[in-house]
Amino acid sequence: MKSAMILLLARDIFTIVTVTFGAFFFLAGTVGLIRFPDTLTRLHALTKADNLGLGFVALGLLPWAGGMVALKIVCVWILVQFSSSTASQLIARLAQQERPRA
Amino acid sequence: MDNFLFAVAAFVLGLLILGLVCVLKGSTLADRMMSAQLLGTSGIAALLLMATAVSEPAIIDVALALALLAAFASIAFATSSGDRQDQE
Amino acid sequence: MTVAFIVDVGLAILILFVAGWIVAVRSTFAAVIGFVVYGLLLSLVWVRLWAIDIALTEAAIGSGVTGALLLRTLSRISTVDTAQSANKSFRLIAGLFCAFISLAIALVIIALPEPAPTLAPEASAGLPAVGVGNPVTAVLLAYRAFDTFLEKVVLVLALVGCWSLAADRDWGGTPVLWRYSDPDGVLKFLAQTLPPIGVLVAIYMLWTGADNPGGAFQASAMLAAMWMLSIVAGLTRMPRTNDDRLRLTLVSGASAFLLLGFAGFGIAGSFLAYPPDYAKALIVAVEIPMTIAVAATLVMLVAGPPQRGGVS
Amino acid sequence: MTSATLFGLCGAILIGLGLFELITDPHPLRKILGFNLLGGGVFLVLGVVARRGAAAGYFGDPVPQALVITGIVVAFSATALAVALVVRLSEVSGRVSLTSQSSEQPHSDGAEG
Repeated sequence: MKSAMILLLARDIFTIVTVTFGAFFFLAGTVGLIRFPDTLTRLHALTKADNLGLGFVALGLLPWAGGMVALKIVCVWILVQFSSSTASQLIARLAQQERPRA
Repeated sequence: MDNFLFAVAAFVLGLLILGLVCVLKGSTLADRMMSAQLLGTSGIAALLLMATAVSEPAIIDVALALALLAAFASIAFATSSGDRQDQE
Repeated sequence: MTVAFIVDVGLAILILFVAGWIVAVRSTFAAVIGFVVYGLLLSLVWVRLWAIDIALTEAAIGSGVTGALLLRTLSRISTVDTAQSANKSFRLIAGLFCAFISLAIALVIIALPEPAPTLAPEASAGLPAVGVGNPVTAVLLAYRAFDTFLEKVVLVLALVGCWSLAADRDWGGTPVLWRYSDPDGVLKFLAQTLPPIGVLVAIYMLWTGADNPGGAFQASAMLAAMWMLSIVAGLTRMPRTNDDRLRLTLVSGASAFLLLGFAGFGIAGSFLAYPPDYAKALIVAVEIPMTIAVAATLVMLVAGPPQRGGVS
Repeated sequence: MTSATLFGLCGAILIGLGLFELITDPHPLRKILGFNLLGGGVFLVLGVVARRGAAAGYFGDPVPQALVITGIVVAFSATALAVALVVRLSEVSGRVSLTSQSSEQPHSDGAEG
């Protein structure tokens, strides 16, 4: 009984810590997007929110999800990794083309 | 725990407003696309948080759909903008 | 006041902010980006209203397919505003009129009857006879199947209208999405990895739609997005609009529905009636061709009228 | 105030904003965006009606929900057709505007951006 309580408490603490970490990276990404001087550094800030922000949030939620659902959460994160890295490269190329005009 | 998850969702959505301001200020196409992408990721994170907070696993399917389609949308942005007749 | 309600207030403010921005911003390109964000926020609102089926549809259409349609359009027309914007007094009158409409609807919302009328018990009572667990799917494909059948016809008719806008020399030719040279091959890589996952997710959506939120339309939007991705990356060729196989695919959804409808006379006594024992099997059977047909229709609607290589 | 009422009021304002854009903006593509904004507001109002009808163990009335799904699909079809018309208009006439001013002065339109 007691060990079960400790496990539940540990799960709560784990979720609070990791999800807070994730929220912090979202904050960092947004601040970077607003404050950084040029497009490529802003892109760098953005990818932190994509990778680590969503990653930590997803990680923190995993203990609350049963088998299939946990798998889906991981899938969501992996999909975002795939697409955001591709989109980032396309955006960087666009920024490169845009710069002479700016 | 539910309240904590909702609070984080509210926080991420609050950051969304900041991101939107960035879209507003954004002078270049690339900046606007970056903001749009951040919005997509924040939306997905908010959905995951809400799904856990209200214990409704079907919401994760929405996040899954959004992950695929937001990717498609941002790629559509990036690839179609070079094909435009006028660049404002 | 709960934390959840604060999230709702934040969402409402955000969505009004984005809508106001779409109206106010000068650049049409920025307005289109705003519209995609609007779709994303709406799907969050649908989640908060516990309408997860709608959230899925909105995510698929609002931020995916409509975004692609508007972007494709921007690459075709000049967005430079040649017309003078309407004069001030006209804008003032229009603003007052719209504010009045909003106010009237807001009053109606506040005065909605209590307790609210609902058909949920009836929808729930019929579920065992239909055999599916998701009441929205039951409404779409059993109770009000006629509406859904007509919706498929509307999709095909919109495409016929769209194609008939082609120039004479292009009739029967190939529509064009947009071109991207893809110097790094990044897009090609994504177009090779993402579609298998997308197709899997679409099949899952279709399958789970019988008992959980999801369904045929969401699955077809997913398929459509994946097909467009591989067309833009140059992995698949856009079919010609006079291709018989394409045309058969486009009408197969509505035809399957119609066939099932007439079969209903024989097997259950009236149009679009299902025999109780096979209802679920028939619903899933008609959803499969429908999904493929709608996916093809969506892609062709986004691509617009044929643009080159007509038969003349 | 419940969340449903909140989003209902939000929908009412969206309808007004969309209508305003539809009436006042001369660019047809912007009119189409306005039409879709308006549509989103209408769907939201319907969604609120659905949410208030929660009963029988469901969180909403499935009938209006199904109506909204059909509505979203039909609105997309209408948008696609309208967009095709706009593109055709600009191909044929070389300009994209629907104001009466520009048709009264056929020689001066498209002069400045």
